[in-house]
Amino acid sequence: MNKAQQLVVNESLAKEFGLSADEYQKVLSIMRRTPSMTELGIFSVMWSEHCSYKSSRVWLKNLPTKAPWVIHGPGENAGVVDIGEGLAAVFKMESHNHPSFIEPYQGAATGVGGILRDVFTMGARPIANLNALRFGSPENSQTRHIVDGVVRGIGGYGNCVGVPTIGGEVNFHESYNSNPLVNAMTVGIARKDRIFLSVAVGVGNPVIYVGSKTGRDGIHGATMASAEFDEDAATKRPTVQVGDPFVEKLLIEACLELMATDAIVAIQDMGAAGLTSSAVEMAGKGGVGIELNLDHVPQRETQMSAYEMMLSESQERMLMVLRSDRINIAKQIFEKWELDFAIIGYLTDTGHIVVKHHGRIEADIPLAPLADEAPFYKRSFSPYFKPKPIEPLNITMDIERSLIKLLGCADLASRSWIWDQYDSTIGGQTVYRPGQSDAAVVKVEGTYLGLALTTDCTPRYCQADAYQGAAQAVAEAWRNITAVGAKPLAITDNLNFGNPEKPEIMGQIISVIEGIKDACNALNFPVVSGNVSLYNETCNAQGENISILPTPAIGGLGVLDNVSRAVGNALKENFQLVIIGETKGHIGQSLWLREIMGQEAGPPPTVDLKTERKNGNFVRQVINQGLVAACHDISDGGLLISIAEMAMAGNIGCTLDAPECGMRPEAYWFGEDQGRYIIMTSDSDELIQKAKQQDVIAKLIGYTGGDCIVMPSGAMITIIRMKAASMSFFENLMKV
Amino acid sequence: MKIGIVVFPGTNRERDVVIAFERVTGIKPIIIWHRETTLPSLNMIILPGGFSYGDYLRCGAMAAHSPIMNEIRIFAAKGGYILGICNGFQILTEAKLLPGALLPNASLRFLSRDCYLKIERNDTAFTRGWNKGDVFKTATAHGDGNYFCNNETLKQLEGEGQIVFRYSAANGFVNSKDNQTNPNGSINAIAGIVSANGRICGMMPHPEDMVDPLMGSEDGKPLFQGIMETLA
Amino acid sequence: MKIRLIIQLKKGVLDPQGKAISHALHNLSYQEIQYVRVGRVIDLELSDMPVYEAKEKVAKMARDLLANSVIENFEIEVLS
Amino acid sequence: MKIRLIIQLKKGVLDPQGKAISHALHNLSYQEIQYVRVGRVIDLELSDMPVYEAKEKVAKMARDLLANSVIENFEIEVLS
Ligand SMILES: Nc1ncnc2c1ncn2[C@@H]1O[C@H](COP(=O)(O)OP(=O)(O)O)[C@@H](O)[C@H]1O
Ligand SMILES: [Mg+2]
Repeated sequence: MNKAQQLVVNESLAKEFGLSADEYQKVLSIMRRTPSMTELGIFSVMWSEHCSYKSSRVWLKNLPTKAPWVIHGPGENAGVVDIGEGLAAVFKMESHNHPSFIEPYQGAATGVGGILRDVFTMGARPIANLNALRFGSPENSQTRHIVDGVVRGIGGYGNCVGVPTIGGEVNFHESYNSNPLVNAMTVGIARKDRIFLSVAVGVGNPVIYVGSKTGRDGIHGATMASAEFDEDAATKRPTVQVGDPFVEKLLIEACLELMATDAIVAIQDMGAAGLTSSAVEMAGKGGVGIELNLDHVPQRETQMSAYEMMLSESQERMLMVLRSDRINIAKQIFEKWELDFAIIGYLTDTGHIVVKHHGRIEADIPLAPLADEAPFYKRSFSPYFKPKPIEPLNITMDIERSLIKLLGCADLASRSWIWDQYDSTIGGQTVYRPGQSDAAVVKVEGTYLGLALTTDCTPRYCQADAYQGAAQAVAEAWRNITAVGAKPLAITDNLNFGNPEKPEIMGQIISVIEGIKDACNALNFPVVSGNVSLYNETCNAQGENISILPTPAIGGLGVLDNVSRAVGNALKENFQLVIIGETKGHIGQSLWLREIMGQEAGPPPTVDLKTERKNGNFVRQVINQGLVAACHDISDGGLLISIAEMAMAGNIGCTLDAPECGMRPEAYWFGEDQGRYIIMTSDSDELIQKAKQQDVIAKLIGYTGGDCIVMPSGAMITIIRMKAASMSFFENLMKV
Repeated sequence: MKIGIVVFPGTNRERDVVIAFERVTGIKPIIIWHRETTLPSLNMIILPGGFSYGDYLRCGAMAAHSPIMNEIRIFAAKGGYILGICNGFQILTEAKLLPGALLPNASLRFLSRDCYLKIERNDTAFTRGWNKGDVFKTATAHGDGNYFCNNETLKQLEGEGQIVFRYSAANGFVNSKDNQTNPNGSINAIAGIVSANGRICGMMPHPEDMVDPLMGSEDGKPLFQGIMETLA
Repeated sequence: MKIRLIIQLKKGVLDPQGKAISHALHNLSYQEIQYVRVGRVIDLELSDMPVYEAKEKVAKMARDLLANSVIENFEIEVLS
Repeated sequence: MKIRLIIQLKKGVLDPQGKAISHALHNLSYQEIQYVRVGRVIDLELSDMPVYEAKEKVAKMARDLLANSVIENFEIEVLS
């Protein structure tokens, strides 16, 4: 006998399933009877935060999602933009935070698997992966283990399926100690007239299951992802989902092969809430009904109940609706790829989802109210208090020593320990790999097009000022794409926050969305897909709730019409260095202030979106005119860090001019003013002339050459020394 | 000239090889599915990189037992040219078409990074595009590339000149103890070997991803040029 | 003193390796195979001590480091 | 019928994983560890047959596919 079947469905059970009393009342009024266990399960996952976005939905509506090049915005499995030559880029970012804390390797691996499926579901061949990671403090004893597992998991999955992992970002902060963030992004390419959607139509059409067999994996995973961890999370561990990248690779090839025929009517991966959400969403979108017979579902374990099968989150599974006269084509292809598949149901005209098992009806729910009456909340929120400006500092710090210390700090140190474990060259189209440019660049096979890809967010800015921080994240993504010479097209966003039932967290969410909105509008850089991850907080040993820093990770995509024009960030000998943008010396929330002065204080730098746009458009223009040999934006750590990164990337040094008088040296070298770039050119006169014409601030600041950075004081910092500092962080952290 | 590239479930670098071949030689290889039981007439067979069968059990082990391998053995026995890259190399050793085995990298981590290879011999079909002693840059991307064999085999490989590629520094210096220049810990810094008759070659790194200056290097081109000259 | 630690995936946890191997064995026409499960074995050589103490030590090592309690179980055997 | 196949690296084959584990155990101050060797265990469920036959079958599978004789040895245990 199954335990699940002995339980009595009532309000208190519903509560255990994560449904509030009001929500349960709603269920009763929709069903007009007490729901069965399976029905309750279906409601609870569909109405979970994870699937229904009940806390964020009303605010997400405000995000700009349109531009002439946007083919599909939010609402589909992934966003789709036109990149020219009849092709579309399909992309999305998704979180796998909680599973990655419970089992770092599998959590991260299955995160990659899930986002890959979202992309190839739409008919796109995945061509690049990125990953935005946030870990706990390096001093925390668990951090090393989590970093190790997450990085191995991302590499293990992506490398095996044969998709290059070419970019990402990493931060460390104690607020992520027991709640790391793993946000994975996939980008794929499809013909723009061959995009596949999940709208199921055609009453009588068969519903096909393909991929791994169903087990009791991650049951209640979707609701788990929406519930806070507490001290005994360790004991309540659900069955962990294990990824099988080999089967995923077979699924990709089989699905793409089938998509080249006319057999598929609708297709959807089984992600969170597995069979339930895929079936409900496909039928719901098509306005039809769906009947499933679970007896036919390929099963890995014996005696699974309907409830378990509907809620299982076994990985590497797809659901599709086929034209009934094309089943044989599908069969042949799945057999070739040795994948389990079965016809498990068909579309009906009832508008209900009906689930049968062992000859019994286990669920019968009207689809329209399940979707339309899904709860949403306009939760109360408290306004955000902006931090006070910091007091002027009157201490002089040694610039060279500060540089070395900063280069070795957790947020700036070389990430090569990570990206060395990710296959970044597979596909033979990778133009710029991690560390070689501001945005990774991949060529679109068979064309001259290039895609520029990046993920960005500076959580400490968002913590200090959620609105500014969010705008900054969008601006930095836009800037990184611009810095390689690409035209920024659109973003995907992954909003990671604490508990939305707390007014201050809700305040963060609202301000972040506002900031993203304004930046996207100003930069003409719409949101085409995204994901929200809430309840990222933990109860520490003292019983306090610790929320993560607000972390709206932005994944940006841009296009180059001629990929050979793309520039990297490595210095070469005998060029001039020009800084674009105004240096005011903003020190609040800077890494210099944190690492050298030990303060996390002040407001973050403000983003002047008009200037941002003006400067960026200028930079892109001169890159495309061939005037630029290398370019790097100035972000975390400020001007001198950017130059050091360029020097280390090219193994070439430079000689720098003195700052304008009047500015404190640390503010000049390490201030984090926005909207700035360093350009390496052989004709600074022409470049500066052009800048003047467009009212862009540009100034010659140095010359390249040699094997060290020569400061205006005459002090020399060798590249060898900088590299040693930059490499030391991960070496020490991960030392056995 | 006809080149066949064998695809197993989980193979993932076959497209890279096709692109490289076409780019360098103008010839488009054909793809052969692992369940084929006959081979068309071919001048060369390539086993590309990837994770055949997920690299579960041991890298290359299950692919080495695929139906197509019987045909490949026959092709090899007739003196046919075979090149195995990365997973292809692992498959060739598992199939005992090449001696030795590929163990997990000494660091126990997957390694995706550029490395340098030194040409030990340029009188093979695979290396004639280079001069002996040349050093070229290529990409590695593997978790199990740590070449191992017993002492006898090693003696034979060294004695008979069966080692064609060795990991080295950019200046050609070989030091098998240095984990920077011999990234996976291979015995005697072995990166690629040939069979006794010189016609079967296995190598871990990926010259096929280095044939276009746009991707950072054209250093891999001579491999394909040399093959082309041999087979033409 | 030699102790063997056998680490296996817990019941119900997907074993992609085992699945692929059983598939491969069937293709090699070993039809009698019904089920394959892949795990790790760690042989440890310890300095001499009473058997029960050694077993306890290894169990502790397994919990601390060697096995992943979220998805794996372990067994201990005394070899010599 | 359940058979366990234990596959270990041959003597003389470097075992970086074993080395890393023994290093990590020392760091966790398990000083009594002298030597660690890591291998693979494959549990096979076979249809019923005489024990000697099952053992022979599994030995053949090991030689064919499951172990690599260049680097590995194997042992067979009958579990049930
Ligand atoms: N998790 C990661 N995976 C792959 N590449 C990464 C990862 N984290 C950082 N990188 C790479 O390291 C480089 C520096 O990252 P970052 O400091 O975030 O750049 P920026 O500040 O210019 O946006 C980039 O090339 C980035 O793609
Ligand atoms: Mg960044």
